[in-house]
Amino acid sequence: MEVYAIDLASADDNDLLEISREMGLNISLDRMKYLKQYFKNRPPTDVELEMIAQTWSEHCFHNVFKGDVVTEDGRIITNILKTYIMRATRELNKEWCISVFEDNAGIIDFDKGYAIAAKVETHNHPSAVEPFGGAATGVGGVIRDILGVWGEPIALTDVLCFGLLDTNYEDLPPGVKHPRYIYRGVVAGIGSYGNNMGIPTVSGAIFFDRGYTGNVVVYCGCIGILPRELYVRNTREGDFAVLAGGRTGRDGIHGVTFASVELTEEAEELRSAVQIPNPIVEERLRRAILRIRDEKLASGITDLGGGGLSCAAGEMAYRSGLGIDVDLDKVPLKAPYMTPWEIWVSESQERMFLSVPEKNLERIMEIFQEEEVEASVVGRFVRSNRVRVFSKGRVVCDLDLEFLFNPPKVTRRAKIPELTHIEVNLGEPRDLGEEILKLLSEPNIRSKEDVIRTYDHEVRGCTVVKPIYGDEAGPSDASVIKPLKDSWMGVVISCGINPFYPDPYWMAANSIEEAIRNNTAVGGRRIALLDNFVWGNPENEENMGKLLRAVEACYDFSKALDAPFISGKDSLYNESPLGPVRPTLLITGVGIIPDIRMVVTPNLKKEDNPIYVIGLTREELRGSAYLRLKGVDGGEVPRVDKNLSKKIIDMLVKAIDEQLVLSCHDISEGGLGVAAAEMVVATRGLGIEFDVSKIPSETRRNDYVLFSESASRFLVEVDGNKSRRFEELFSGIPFNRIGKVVRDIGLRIVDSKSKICELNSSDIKKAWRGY
Amino acid sequence: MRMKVEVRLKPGHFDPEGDVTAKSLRDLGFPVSTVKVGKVYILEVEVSDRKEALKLAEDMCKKLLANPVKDDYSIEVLSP
Amino acid sequence: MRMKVEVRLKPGHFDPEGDVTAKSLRDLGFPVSTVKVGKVYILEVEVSDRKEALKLAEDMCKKLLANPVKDDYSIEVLSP
Amino acid sequence: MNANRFKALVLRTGGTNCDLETKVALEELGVKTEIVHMNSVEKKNLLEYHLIVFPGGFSYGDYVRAGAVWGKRVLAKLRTQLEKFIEEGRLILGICNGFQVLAEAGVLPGNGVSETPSIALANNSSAKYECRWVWIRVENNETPFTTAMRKGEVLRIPVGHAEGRFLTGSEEILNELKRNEQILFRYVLPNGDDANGLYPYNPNGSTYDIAGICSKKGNVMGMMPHPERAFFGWQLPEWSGRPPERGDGWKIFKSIVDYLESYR
Ligand SMILES: Nc1ncnc2c1ncn2[C@@H]1O[C@H](COP(=O)(O)OP(=O)(O)O)[C@@H](O)[C@H]1O
Ligand SMILES: [Mg+2]
Repeated sequence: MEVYAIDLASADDNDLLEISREMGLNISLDRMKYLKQYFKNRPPTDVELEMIAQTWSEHCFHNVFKGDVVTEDGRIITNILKTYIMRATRELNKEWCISVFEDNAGIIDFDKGYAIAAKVETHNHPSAVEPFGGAATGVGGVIRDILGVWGEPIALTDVLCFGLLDTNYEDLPPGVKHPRYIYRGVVAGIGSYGNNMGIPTVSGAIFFDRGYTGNVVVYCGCIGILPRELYVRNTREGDFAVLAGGRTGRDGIHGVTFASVELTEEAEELRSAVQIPNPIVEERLRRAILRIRDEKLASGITDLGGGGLSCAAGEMAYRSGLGIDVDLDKVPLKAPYMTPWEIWVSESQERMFLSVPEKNLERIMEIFQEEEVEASVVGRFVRSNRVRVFSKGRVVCDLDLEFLFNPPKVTRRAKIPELTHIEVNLGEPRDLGEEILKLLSEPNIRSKEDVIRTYDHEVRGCTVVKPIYGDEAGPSDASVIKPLKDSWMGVVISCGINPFYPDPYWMAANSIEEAIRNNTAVGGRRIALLDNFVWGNPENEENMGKLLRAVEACYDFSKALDAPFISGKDSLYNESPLGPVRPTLLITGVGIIPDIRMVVTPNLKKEDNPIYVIGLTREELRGSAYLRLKGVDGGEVPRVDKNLSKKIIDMLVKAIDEQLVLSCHDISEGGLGVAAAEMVVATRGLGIEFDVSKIPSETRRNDYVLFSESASRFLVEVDGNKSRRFEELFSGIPFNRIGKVVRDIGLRIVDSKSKICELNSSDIKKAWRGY
Repeated sequence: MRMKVEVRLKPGHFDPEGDVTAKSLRDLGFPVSTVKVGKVYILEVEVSDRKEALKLAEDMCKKLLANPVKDDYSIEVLSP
Repeated sequence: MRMKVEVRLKPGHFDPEGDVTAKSLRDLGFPVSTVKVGKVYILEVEVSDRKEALKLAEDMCKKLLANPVKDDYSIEVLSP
Repeated sequence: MNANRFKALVLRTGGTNCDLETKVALEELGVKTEIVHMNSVEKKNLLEYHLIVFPGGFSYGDYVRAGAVWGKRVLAKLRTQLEKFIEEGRLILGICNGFQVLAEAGVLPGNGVSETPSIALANNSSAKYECRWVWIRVENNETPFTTAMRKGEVLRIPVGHAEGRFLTGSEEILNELKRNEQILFRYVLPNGDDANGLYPYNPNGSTYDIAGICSKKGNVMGMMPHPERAFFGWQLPEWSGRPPERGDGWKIFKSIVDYLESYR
């Protein structure tokens, strides 16, 4: 039997590094030395070392977030996850937060005894190497995170960042695949998995930028629902450990350690680290798991993701205060001749791990059989704090869980980069209408309909506000689903992401506010947030400095905007021969709307209704779509005014509840000019006329007024009979009536009396939709 | 008897899977103009007569492996 | 050059699609013991050298058509 | 009116994923609905039910071909019962993957069951999965599935499939479908005019814009669009102010219930 003892005791530093490299452990020298010390009396087996490597990987343990950060001025911050993100949640102390940062997904209260679970993951490395399989298993994995808290998956989200599709082949270093290849594969992979599972993909975003050529970014999210009382986590001594779902194979070995490796030419060889998707297996698994939930048969559950069986078994035992014995001979395999360590750490997909009280075992196996899911008792929870693994009757791994889950802390240095001020030198264009059309057809702004329609967003019959709105296929700010038959309450799903703002603090602040703004625009409130960081190597002090600034903003704005974080994830070490990934933070917002019949949509409703802009426009164009279009970098990044933002959001919710607001769109990428045009896209036969001089603004250059990306702003159509009440609500807040809904014109913009531009609807639609 | 059945779209039917594969190969830099995709089934059939086996395979194609409206198929005996 | 690539699961690998197909054939009364499913690709490659074409096809398998963890493949030149 | 007397069987198998919303629609109209897995269907007496639904999804992972494996399983397990069921004029509805199943089982477009399919639902000509709301026109309102509509009425219902291009094995089969008035729904332009294959109104390239057909006797129907996703008004893609009470998919389920009422 192929189990090897690894001699650490006599290894010098070079040998230690060589062992780590050779075995693909990706463990640092410091930690190898620590292991050498720990195993001074006996050599560890390969199974043990592999388990340690998985458990201590950045992916599984979040070493950087949980470690120490030392700043240039000597501040030491311990555990930035706790210090910033979790602290905001703790201080906000919402009674509707049921489980946060603990389990596989965050859980918040919903209606009629039900709770909503939410989780967002990244799957960047696998998608770079094997786009279809990488993205598909990203979806599969996050669905299992929801099943792993007993949730029924009801909606999916995906946010994708690619290199430019027209990149020259000559510009690609070896090992980096063409963005078009990656794009096609990733989109197909996401669609395929969600469609096959019958879970609607309702929300997302797509970006294209050079900063993603070497490092594609793939975020996959899942929302689920569960009866509160069925959220069971009560694993006891003597419970059986049941492994169910797909068989274990050689795919996805070293996925988590690979997740922190730079993507170079050799990464090609790493296709084997990417799991192979099979959604049909997960579909059956879902059915079985939900039946087991409803019959209350299991005492605990977790998914198999990073680190495979080794992490699932270890974590479940550890968090239950128990130990576990696992017999690898009981694991159903799909590939021949697997060695014990391969079985133990394989990340083959579509597997779940359950703890089952003896008296329910028979019934559970019966359900698995009825649903055609393979399941096997692979072990038992025991009163010890060790994980013991058997193969062919021999102990091949015997580790103390306390040791395993308390790796030596990592310390990172942070250098906060100064953003140098750059003066913008840009002539004012003559034809602003032209600029609006150009922006509308810009790849990051224009419609993603051709992708969205390849995702089923209607399956389950619960999608109220779809990702593309109405027959005109206009943009939606957020998607709304109605999960319960007997409740009108809806879940509102939105996202915020601003990777182009070069200041990490304000980038994060804007992303948080945008997620909330998008949610509010359709009528969402009581918003919970998820943070997902995609960053370059944190051992680089500037990368770490940027990360620190971003998490600081997370605390500040979560707190100020009264929206707690409930879950998240970080993916660091996104490096390629083209350098680090563009630092990217995705904020997902999960809100509720008490009655889905009250949703507000972006399409214009009635001629002559007044159009208002809420919020203050400043000269904040750095990183804006407009300046990027012009190839200019400079000026100020948008800053979020906490107090103003909070007031505006609260008032807008009030105005929506009083039914004053007939249509609404948040102002973000491309500024007010693009937002107004997008409302026209969503509408048949009506358009907008407005006066730039009426926009509350700190700049008077018309192109800046139209294209600045200042935060906290909305465009709103108000019921003509209720405008007095509306104005009353917003008194004290910068806002103004800037125009009205008109017939037969797309967009007419004037400056006091003189006309600036006039665009007809079909040109606007053609620019944004491509037809 | 071991048999091999190949099922492919009839000529003239477009083959989206083939098209997507061709595009992906081109994106990877391969000089590929078209790709057609089909399925191969390697079947262990429990009869010893070659003729009977061929007939059976033919029948399997008609009843399950191919849809005559859109698919062509070919059958081959691999080994007795 | 027209080439044919066949991609199949490596021996010993679990083949759910083959198993379902076999079961379905047996349901229909066919004496089939096992089925293995694979894919065939008919590729038009724009090179005229046979050797080069074979090398390209090999490369396509490694990069896209086959998954090294589980698939075997075979390559054939159909016509120049 | 009390539809409670009626019982519907919604079948499922691994990969089926539209069974729940189909049940919701039927129950909303008072039909007692059971979802049963193919693995336990043998324990059931089909003749206890008035309606069998094959819902949408990716049965058996679309192995071999969409709908093929399930179609053959149905034949292998239920053939005699099913023939009786159809013979008695009870109703069978196949939606999306369910339509593919009925086609592959040879239950459509014939009268009874045939071993080799004479129609196919092939890959969409767009070469993509298509999730969109389409307009379909009622071509025959004298079947159990269409009585609650006017002939020529245009319905809005979404599709969601990658393989929905309706094909017949021959021109003759198509002509026969026309002659027998077996074509129930055709994709049309928003104003009700023929789509003539125009994408995206005809979302998949179906021959003669066919979206749904019934058997010769009219009691078996298959359609690619999903009526259960257009049942409630709030499911519609666009509404201003309050959503309407119902969507057009409701009319299909209502027709079924009306028919059962009048038939019994
Ligand atoms: N950067 C982060 N921000 C917020 N929450 C985090 C972060 N990293 C991890 N978490 C939370 O910790 C919990 C456990 O995370 P993790 O072990 O990564 O989950 P999983 O293995 O299921 O993906 C999750 O609920 C997640 O929300
Ligand atoms: Mg997990």
